[in-house]
Amino acid sequence: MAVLDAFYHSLGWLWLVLGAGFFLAGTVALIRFPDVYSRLHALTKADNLGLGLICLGMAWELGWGRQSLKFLLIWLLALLAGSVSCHLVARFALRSGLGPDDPP
Amino acid sequence: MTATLFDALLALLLVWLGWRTVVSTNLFNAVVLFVIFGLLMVLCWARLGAPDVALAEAAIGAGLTAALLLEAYRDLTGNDPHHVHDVEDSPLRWPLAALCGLLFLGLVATGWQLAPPTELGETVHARVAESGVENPVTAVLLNFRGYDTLLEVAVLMLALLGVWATNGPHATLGSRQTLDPDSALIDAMVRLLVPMAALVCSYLLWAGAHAPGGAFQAGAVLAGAGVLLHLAERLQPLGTASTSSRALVTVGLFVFVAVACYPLVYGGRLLAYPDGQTKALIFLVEAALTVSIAHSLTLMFSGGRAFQRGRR
Amino acid sequence: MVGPIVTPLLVAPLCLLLPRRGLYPLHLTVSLTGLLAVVALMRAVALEGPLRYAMGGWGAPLGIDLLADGLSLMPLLLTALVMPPLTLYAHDYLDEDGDKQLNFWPLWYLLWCGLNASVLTADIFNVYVTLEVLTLAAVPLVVLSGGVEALRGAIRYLLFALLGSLTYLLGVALLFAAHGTLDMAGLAVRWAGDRLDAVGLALIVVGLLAKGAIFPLHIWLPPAHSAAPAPVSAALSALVVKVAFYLLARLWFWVAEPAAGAGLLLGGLGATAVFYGSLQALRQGRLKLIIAYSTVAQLGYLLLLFPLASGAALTGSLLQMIGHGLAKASLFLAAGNVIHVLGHDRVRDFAGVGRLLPTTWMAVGLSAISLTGLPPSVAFLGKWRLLEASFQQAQWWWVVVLVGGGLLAAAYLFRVLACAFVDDPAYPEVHRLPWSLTWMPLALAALGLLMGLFSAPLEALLLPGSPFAEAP
Amino acid sequence: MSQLTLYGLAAAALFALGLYGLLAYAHLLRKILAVNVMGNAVFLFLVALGRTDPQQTNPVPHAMVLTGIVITVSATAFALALARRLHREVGAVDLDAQSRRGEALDSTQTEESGKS
Repeated sequence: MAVLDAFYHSLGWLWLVLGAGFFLAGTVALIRFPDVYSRLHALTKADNLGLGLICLGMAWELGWGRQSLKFLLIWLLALLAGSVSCHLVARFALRSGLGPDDPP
Repeated sequence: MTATLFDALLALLLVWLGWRTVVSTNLFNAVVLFVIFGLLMVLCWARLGAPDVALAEAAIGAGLTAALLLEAYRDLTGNDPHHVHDVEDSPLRWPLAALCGLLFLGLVATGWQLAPPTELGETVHARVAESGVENPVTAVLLNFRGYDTLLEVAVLMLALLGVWATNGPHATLGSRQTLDPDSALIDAMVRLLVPMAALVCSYLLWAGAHAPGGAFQAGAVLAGAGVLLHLAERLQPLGTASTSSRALVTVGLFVFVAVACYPLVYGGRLLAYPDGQTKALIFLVEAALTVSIAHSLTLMFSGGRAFQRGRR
Repeated sequence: MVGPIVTPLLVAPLCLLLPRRGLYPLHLTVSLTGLLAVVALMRAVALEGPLRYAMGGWGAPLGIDLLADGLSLMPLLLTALVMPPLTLYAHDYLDEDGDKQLNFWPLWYLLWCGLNASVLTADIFNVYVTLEVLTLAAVPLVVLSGGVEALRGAIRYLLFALLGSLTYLLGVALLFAAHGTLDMAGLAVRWAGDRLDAVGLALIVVGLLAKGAIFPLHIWLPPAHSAAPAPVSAALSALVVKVAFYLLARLWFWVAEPAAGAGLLLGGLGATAVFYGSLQALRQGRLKLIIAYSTVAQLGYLLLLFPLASGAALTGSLLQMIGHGLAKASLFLAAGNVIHVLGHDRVRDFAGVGRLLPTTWMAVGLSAISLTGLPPSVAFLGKWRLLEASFQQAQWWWVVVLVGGGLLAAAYLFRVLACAFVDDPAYPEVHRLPWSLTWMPLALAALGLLMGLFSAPLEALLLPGSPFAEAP
Repeated sequence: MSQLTLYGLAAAALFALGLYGLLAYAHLLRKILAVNVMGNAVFLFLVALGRTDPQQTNPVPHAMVLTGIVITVSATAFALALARRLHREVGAVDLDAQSRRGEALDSTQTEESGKS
């Protein structure tokens, strides 16, 4: 049984590391990409996925229960907020005549 | 060991953010850095074992103050967000910096070997049972030191009266270039978030007695929903401060003062809740406080103009 | 004991809802209950000595206590005497703009509640909350008059007040870190006088100096007090800045045992305030600015209490506080009358005003007597006690400050009074003002003189609870 | 290096920074930001004091800080309303004496943003 637990925990750690990796990718993208739209694109996608993985990793450690459901709720709310704000920023940028690749 | 490392990192990050907020040349950066500073503060309170304060800081400090600051930033820089505001600081910069550095060294020199005082903490924990609520912070806030909270609610009302005094209950603010109201996404978000905020608010209100939560946190969450509704044009701002909105603002203070004076009727002391009904009375006071806090904070965000339902 | 705090607190939300016409009986009830409560409290303290009221029945370290003793009764009495005439004056002075009225009365009553609460509390964190109530009630009142100058003055006032209260709060945090209790009596017992206490006290003193607009940190007072409407600037100058002095005296003598040199420093600040304020008042063109700078000067006298730490000095500074409060309130109301009638307050063009507003100028004369410290007034008694104390302590240089300040005060006030004797055909007949506008300034100034004659019971009240109880 | 010393140091540094920000800069929004930083610094010190031992924390500083946060947000909201009113009336964003008319400021802004 101990092996299964060890494997179980290491899987948990794997999610956390992957999540952190996606956050790192998102931040690097934020710095590297030239214009608003690609930055928005990278930021929203990478961070949402990263957050999802971290929430999964945390819930993984706690097993089924109320806490894990709360983590799921956190992720869904963050998804909602992230996507709506991304949509608004993009629309505002488009409205104020920002072309695809001129700097913000 | 890793805990102190994390604390050291967090403290260092806080100081760096504070420094950048104060000295950054671009004003918009300063405001955004301050919002991040507020969010890190929430993490700091949680780290220091203060869930109530973390909740309040998240809802009020990081949430509402950020909304107020961004709104003020847009007003003060003439409505074009790309405006780079160069900073012209005062000539006597260096003597002031030296003075503040001296103050910092003085504070560090005095407070170096401080040990946290434990005696008052024990007395509070020992007597929480008599206070009628289990959560020690709510017990201190509404029962042991209820007088502080009574005056603090007066301060909140004063701030709103101040905003009315500056803008005048009828004054209309500058041109409001708010969100484009007819986009479907906002409708969906508002229809989902506002009921959830109301749910979280009522949970926080009820949980205040035995777990971290309480009137201020609940009121602030509801105020967040109010701000969202206001930005999304769901609340069509009224011209005059209607009597109903004025009544809503005063209900919290009124109920609290009435409950505080209730024991005076039969010879008790001010704010000494009668033994049997402490928990019920505290909940009544907290409910009234939540309503008037939420209403006051939303009104403060909208520049003091009252609301009624329906689109602009 | 709790009456003076709770009545205005209950009335404030009411004013927000009641129509303007219904407010007059409200003003009378609050004024009367306030006065009666303070008189009853004074009689109780005279009989049984200092009273301690445990809020919520919890007792000192856990809950918050209220303390009523000789020292806290003086500002309480001053508020109970000055606020009712100001309220009646404001009721007629502000009647033209309905919208302004809507906001004025709740702010006014919460200011009243803050004044009473900050003077009675015996808990240093609660002092921070009451100071915030005072600031956030006073600043909107300054803004209400609507001008850009009032707006600028109010913003400067708010920023200074926030700086002051945050420095004060840091001092409170340091003392709490050192001793673990927030109650003044507990702190007095545990006061160790080590470096931590000294820095905590220093921060608290700096915070209160900023709040009380005492010399180096007074920059916000003249623009704010001169731009505010007359009854508001009267309340601010006569009462709100006194609270900071009261708290300074309370923490300095009742709680801490500060080093001897520190008292001299504050005395020096007071002396420079007297001379700087008086010289500035001489230079000003507008009446309200003269009176505002005169406040900065007169606050300097109160600071002489700290180097001369004795019973006589305590009685002297408190009587001077009461005398100055009454005289300053009547002066600002008189200035309000002049602006109400002439539309401006430039002293150069005051020719013939004596004929135009006889009772107002009589009030200016009487309050000038008080401010310069001439015999019948309470302020004279206060200065006399301070002179007595400086002779006893053989610190004769404070005598120079007291007498010199009196002369300078006479200089800038008689410059204003002289206009009454210049006749001007343009204003032949007496101008009719509503009854409260004419008689309130006179009532306040006369009270300042009458109390000089009957101040024996006040002095007897002062000494029992104070640390100087044994010294005469 | 207990938590109290760490966060106490951070609080002292933030207080000094906030004081510097409040005194050194003329722009009103910067001053209000600096006041908030100072307030948060004092609250950080207070809650750090409440951390007696890992299991049990002293709730009194927490209640004090809760009251402080609400007071700070009220004061900030009021100060921002004043600053916006000053900008609307006079177009000035700082307190120096000469009150520049609104148009004068806007003209510099337009040509400034045009240039950048």
